[in-house]
Amino acid sequence: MTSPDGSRTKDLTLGKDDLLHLYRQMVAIRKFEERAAEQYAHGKIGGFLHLYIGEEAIAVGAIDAMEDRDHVVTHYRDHGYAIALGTDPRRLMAELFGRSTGVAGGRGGSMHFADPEHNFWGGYAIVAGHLPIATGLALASQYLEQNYVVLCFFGDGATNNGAFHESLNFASLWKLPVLFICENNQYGMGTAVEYASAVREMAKKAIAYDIPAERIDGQDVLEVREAVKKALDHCRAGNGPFFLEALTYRFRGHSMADPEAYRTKEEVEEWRREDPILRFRGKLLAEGVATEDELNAIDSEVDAQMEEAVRFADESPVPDPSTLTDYVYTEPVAVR
Amino acid sequence: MTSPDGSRTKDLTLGKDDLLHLYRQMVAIRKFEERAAEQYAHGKIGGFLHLYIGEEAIAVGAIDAMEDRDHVVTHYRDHGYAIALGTDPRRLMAELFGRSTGVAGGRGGSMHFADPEHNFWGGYAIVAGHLPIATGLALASQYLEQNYVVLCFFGDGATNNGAFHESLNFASLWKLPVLFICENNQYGMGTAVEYASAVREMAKKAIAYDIPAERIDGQDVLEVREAVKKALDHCRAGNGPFFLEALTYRFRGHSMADPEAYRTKEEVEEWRREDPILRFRGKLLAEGVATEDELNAIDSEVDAQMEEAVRFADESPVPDPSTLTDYVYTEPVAVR
Amino acid sequence: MAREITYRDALREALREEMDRDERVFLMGEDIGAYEGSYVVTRGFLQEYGRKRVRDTPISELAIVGLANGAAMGGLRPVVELMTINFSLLAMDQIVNHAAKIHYMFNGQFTVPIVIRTASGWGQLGATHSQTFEAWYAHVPGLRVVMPATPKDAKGFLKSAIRSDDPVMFIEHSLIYRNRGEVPEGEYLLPLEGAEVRREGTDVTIVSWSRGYYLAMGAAEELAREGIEAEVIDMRVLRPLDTDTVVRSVQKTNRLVIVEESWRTLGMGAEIAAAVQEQAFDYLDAPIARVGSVEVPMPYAKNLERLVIPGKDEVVAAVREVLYRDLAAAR
Amino acid sequence: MAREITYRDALREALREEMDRDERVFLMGEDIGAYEGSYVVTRGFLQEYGRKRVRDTPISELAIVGLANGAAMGGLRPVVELMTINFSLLAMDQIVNHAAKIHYMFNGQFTVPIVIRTASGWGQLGATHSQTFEAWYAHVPGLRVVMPATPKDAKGFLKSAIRSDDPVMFIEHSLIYRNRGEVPEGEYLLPLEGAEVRREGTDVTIVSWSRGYYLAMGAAEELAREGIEAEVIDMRVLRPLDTDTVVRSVQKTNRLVIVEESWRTLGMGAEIAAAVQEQAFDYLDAPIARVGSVEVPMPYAKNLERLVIPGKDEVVAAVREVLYRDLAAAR
Ligand SMILES: Cc1ncc(C[n+]2csc(CCOP(=O)(O)OP(=O)(O)O)c2C)c(N)n1
Ligand SMILES: Cc1ncc(C[n+]2csc(CCOP(=O)(O)OP(=O)(O)O)c2C)c(N)n1
Ligand SMILES: [Mg+2]
Ligand SMILES: [Mg+2]
Repeated sequence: MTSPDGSRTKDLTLGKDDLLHLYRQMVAIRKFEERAAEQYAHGKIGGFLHLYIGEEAIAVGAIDAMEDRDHVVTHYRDHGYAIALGTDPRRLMAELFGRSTGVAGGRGGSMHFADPEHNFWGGYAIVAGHLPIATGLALASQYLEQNYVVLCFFGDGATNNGAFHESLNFASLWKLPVLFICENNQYGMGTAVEYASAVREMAKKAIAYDIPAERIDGQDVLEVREAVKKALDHCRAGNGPFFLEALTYRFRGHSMADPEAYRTKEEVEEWRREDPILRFRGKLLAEGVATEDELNAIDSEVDAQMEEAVRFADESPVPDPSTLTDYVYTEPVAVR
Repeated sequence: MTSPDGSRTKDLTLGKDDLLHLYRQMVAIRKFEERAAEQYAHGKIGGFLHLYIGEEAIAVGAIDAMEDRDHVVTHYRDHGYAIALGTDPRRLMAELFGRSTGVAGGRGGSMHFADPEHNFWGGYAIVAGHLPIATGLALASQYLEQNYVVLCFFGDGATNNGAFHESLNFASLWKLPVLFICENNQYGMGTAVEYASAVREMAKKAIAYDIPAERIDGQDVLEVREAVKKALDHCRAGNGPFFLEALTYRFRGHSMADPEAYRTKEEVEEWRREDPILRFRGKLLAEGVATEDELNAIDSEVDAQMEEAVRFADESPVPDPSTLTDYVYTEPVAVR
Repeated sequence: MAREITYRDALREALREEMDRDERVFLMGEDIGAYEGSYVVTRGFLQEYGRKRVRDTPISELAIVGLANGAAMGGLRPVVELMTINFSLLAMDQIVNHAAKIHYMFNGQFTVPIVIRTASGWGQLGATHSQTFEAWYAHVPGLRVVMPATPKDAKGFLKSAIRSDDPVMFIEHSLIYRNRGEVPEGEYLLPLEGAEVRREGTDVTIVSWSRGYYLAMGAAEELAREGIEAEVIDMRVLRPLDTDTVVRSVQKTNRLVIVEESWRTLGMGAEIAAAVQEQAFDYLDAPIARVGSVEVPMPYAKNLERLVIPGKDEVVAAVREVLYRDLAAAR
Repeated sequence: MAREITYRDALREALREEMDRDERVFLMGEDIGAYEGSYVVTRGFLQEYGRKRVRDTPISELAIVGLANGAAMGGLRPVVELMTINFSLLAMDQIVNHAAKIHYMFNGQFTVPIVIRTASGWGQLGATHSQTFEAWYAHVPGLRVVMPATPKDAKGFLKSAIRSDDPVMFIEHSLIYRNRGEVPEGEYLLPLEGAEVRREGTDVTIVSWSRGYYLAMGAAEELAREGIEAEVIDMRVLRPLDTDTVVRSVQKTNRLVIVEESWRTLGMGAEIAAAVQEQAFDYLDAPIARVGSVEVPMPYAKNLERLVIPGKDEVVAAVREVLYRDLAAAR
């Protein structure tokens, strides 16, 4: 499944600004979520909060490879995409706080970020339920000849659902421009892939639909970026869908209340050594792209930004109760 | 996809009685359904009536390969299996007539034949809805160590449904003794495989679950029989599921009211040349297994049997109205 | 100017007019193209509009609706056909957890203008092919649910449904496709709400919709022959539900019978009865009666099926009951 | 002898006792094993019973229930856990078109003794994770629907559900797992039907079930302080629905308020109201009132969510209304 093209270069061929941008984006996701976890503990955030910590390279690498017209549709573990797409973290934190300044006016919460102006078509909370939606959006692209590609992110667990199967079949049958990106973090909640999937390599599942597939290292932001670039080219050229499986690991629990009885501390430790931020930072330093000071400065800037996001969220008003029944329908309908 | 083992013999290695039994079974299905179509035209049968004509070799070959303990679960095009399993055609015709002597007491009709005493666990009318049920029955076999295999028949169209995907994954993951037999008659109602499935070979879909698969000639009763025998051995040995795709063709419309606008007369004609009964009859004659007279005698016996089935059905009583609310629950519950 | 056409032809006209008017309108469903539709509503459409706009699909109800949701968000106007409402259970997650939610949960940032055409009905089709679930859909905020009885409504509602920015469940009925009725020439739209009084009467109100409406009318005619004047209301739209029209009628007739083909328990009749007793409590002279199907999975046998689905006689009997006339006395 | 244990522990006892009693009973669902259950009902079960009997599954709701159906037909007694009732929409076809039909449509030749445990609930979980569909399941002949409020019922019903040869929807509630209540020592079973009068009263009847029952009790206590004695009925089982108990109570109190967490339109309250007005028409002194959720997809924001779900105050207000006492007068 892994690329037959062993020659792919993971060298730092991007310019310094671009590389530091990738670094900054990953750090932003990490720090946004660390603040969110903290605020959850303070009771400022409720419900589910699924952290992306450990998987940042995928969102950042993939989204950096997108063109301006391309769109993202994803699942509930969705903070990373929004940040990578450039949505103001203040509005994201406000959403977590359930405030009217949030990206969904406080109606969505953590699982339902959305920001169409930054190409984000929503986080969805029914596992695999967004795959048909992403595929349908790709149909709109094809039908209206708008030539955008839809990037659809989902987990390993989602590949076992019927919606996955039906969507991939449709996408291939109608040659729709959708890039399926499976983030294989090896668990669906607490169920390891080996207990959920007949095959361990998710990319193998694409064969049943004649969709070309590749397995990549999801902890390497540059590898992700490159693979996604190629895959997007494939889709945009009218060849239909592409499937990428990015191997990764979730460093934190599934949501906030997860004792993680299903995996060992050692396993987590081992994967923490593959921290995508540390790896990339190490590379930037080793290859002389940036100095410790430069990177630390970015870290501090992001820290301040996230502190400001929390402040903004905290000071934002809660939604106006009189808006409760807005948007049930597009036109006024009496709601009881 | 086709068997790498090109050496398979399709010779008539069975004894004469066994061979004539296969012939008789196929003829029985054909004639049962011809009578049913006629009775439908007379208004004796209502609702849907899906004929299996043209596909008889699959039911007959597969069921002949079964052991006594194995079970069948299938879709709505289900007359053939019941006959091949040995259910009294009188009770089947009575079911079509909606009579109390029918195999489901007149409650089921054409799509819901069942006869657990002859290992028939039912015909189901939601496309692909019976795949999880067959898989669950296989789970019971494994759990209770009863060592039976479940033969699950379905169409090409069913492979595009999520239930197919989820079932195959489960079957492989838990190594359940279920043999999936896809009758690829190249259409789901009026939709040709090429408009419904990203891949044309259904067997290819099994790869995504690491299920071994084979494509066979569904018009050759002996080939079917042999392939099913091997597949059942595989399943019974604890190796998990197997997938067979039998290429075939439905000679009649999808149900009774089908103008067949979606396919050409030429195509139908071409396939009629692959009539499984005529092919097998030709072979029996060519290889001197039986004479024209012997085969004609079988035809006549079956004719008489089916005439008797119609008479029986016609003379059977309709269900007693007082039984209307029986079997909604297993225990008495007031039904309004 | 009006002419008489069938319910089916009215639907065909609506689809054609909307497809001609707006390139973004397209059809999608199992066997709607080469097979021409399981109830032949889309006969000839594939030839006329081509594969881009008349899309035969795999048997994937969940993804069919899901793709329509995404396509609608992306600017198209999908009209999905789910062969029968029984199969809509497979698409339930996309209908209820997605189509009905997206506009609200993303704070109005997206709209999901899909129409799901599907058919209720029965006729020796057995337990899994004879159900009707309008009451389920009418439970769900965010959905509009339309179930027209007449050709005129069928056309006008379908056109409006296609133009609506809300997701619409558009429920037809296999046993009324051939019913004929007056349909205006040329274009017209009907607002997606409001019941209609189709027959005025003073003694009792009979409420129904879809095929049940014809039952109600038949009963009303029979009752008229014995001097009972029934007011007949066609509900037409089940969400939002216009109970006001029913209440107004009951304020006049003081008696209400609801007729439906679904199982009685928690059918639409439950809501209508509950709402009317709330709003017209002091006007009711008798308990509201509900006529529905016997609560069994539908048996295939014709004689049993006939016992399950209510007929005109049951409606007449229920009316007599709310009028406190027993059968013997009335005859 | 009884002791106080939690609702969750009552469920655990039921599962354990039945698994110990009958080898054919096994558990199947997402994250019930290694993760110990999303509401930790099955904590420790995997270690205790092993992988054969505590089966973690893929995220395949449709097939989970489908496999259970087949396994049940084959002689096993599967107890399925669907994490929340919202996801049951994905399994709807297997529940309604298969589990509920198979016994009847094959003329009693097969039984499908499955239990589907699932949880209703909310708590800033957003639009797709805060719904409750008991009214949908209660619409379907062939299903039994149980929704216990107390630990005692939770245990007794779950054991009976596992032994029943009918398919049972067993609906728990995420916000009452920690509620404590008296539970008898040792084995007991409860018949899968029948509402229960939990508090006697003369002025008004309040009907609810599951978490709503606690709301109703809270309201009754508050009302008692101002001299209004409410009779509180816990419906417990929603199909078959015991309206007789409600009718008997209304014959005494002449007033009825129904409390539920689902959307009002076509919630269980619709059926209860419709049935009670049919059977107790002459006893009702006021319209039957229904207290339910505001009909919107559930918003995440805490302040909005609070407006959606009915609280004790709404119940008290509804009671005052059916007693024709307005708020000002009563204070
Ligand atoms: C249809 C459905 N079933 C179950 C759930 C509960 N659930 C939420 S996340 C999750 C695990 C998903 O795993 P995966 O797809 O691998 O994504 P990850 O969380 O690992 O990123 C489950 C079972 C759900 N939201 N939707
Ligand atoms: C879920 C569902 N969708 C649609 C239908 C209507 N339908 C009945 S048979 C059929 C075609 C099935 O094709 P295939 O699986 O190839 O079987 P075949 O009829 O060719 O034997 C369809 C679409 C159904 N019964 N169930
Ligand atoms: Mg995962
Ligand atoms: Mg076929």
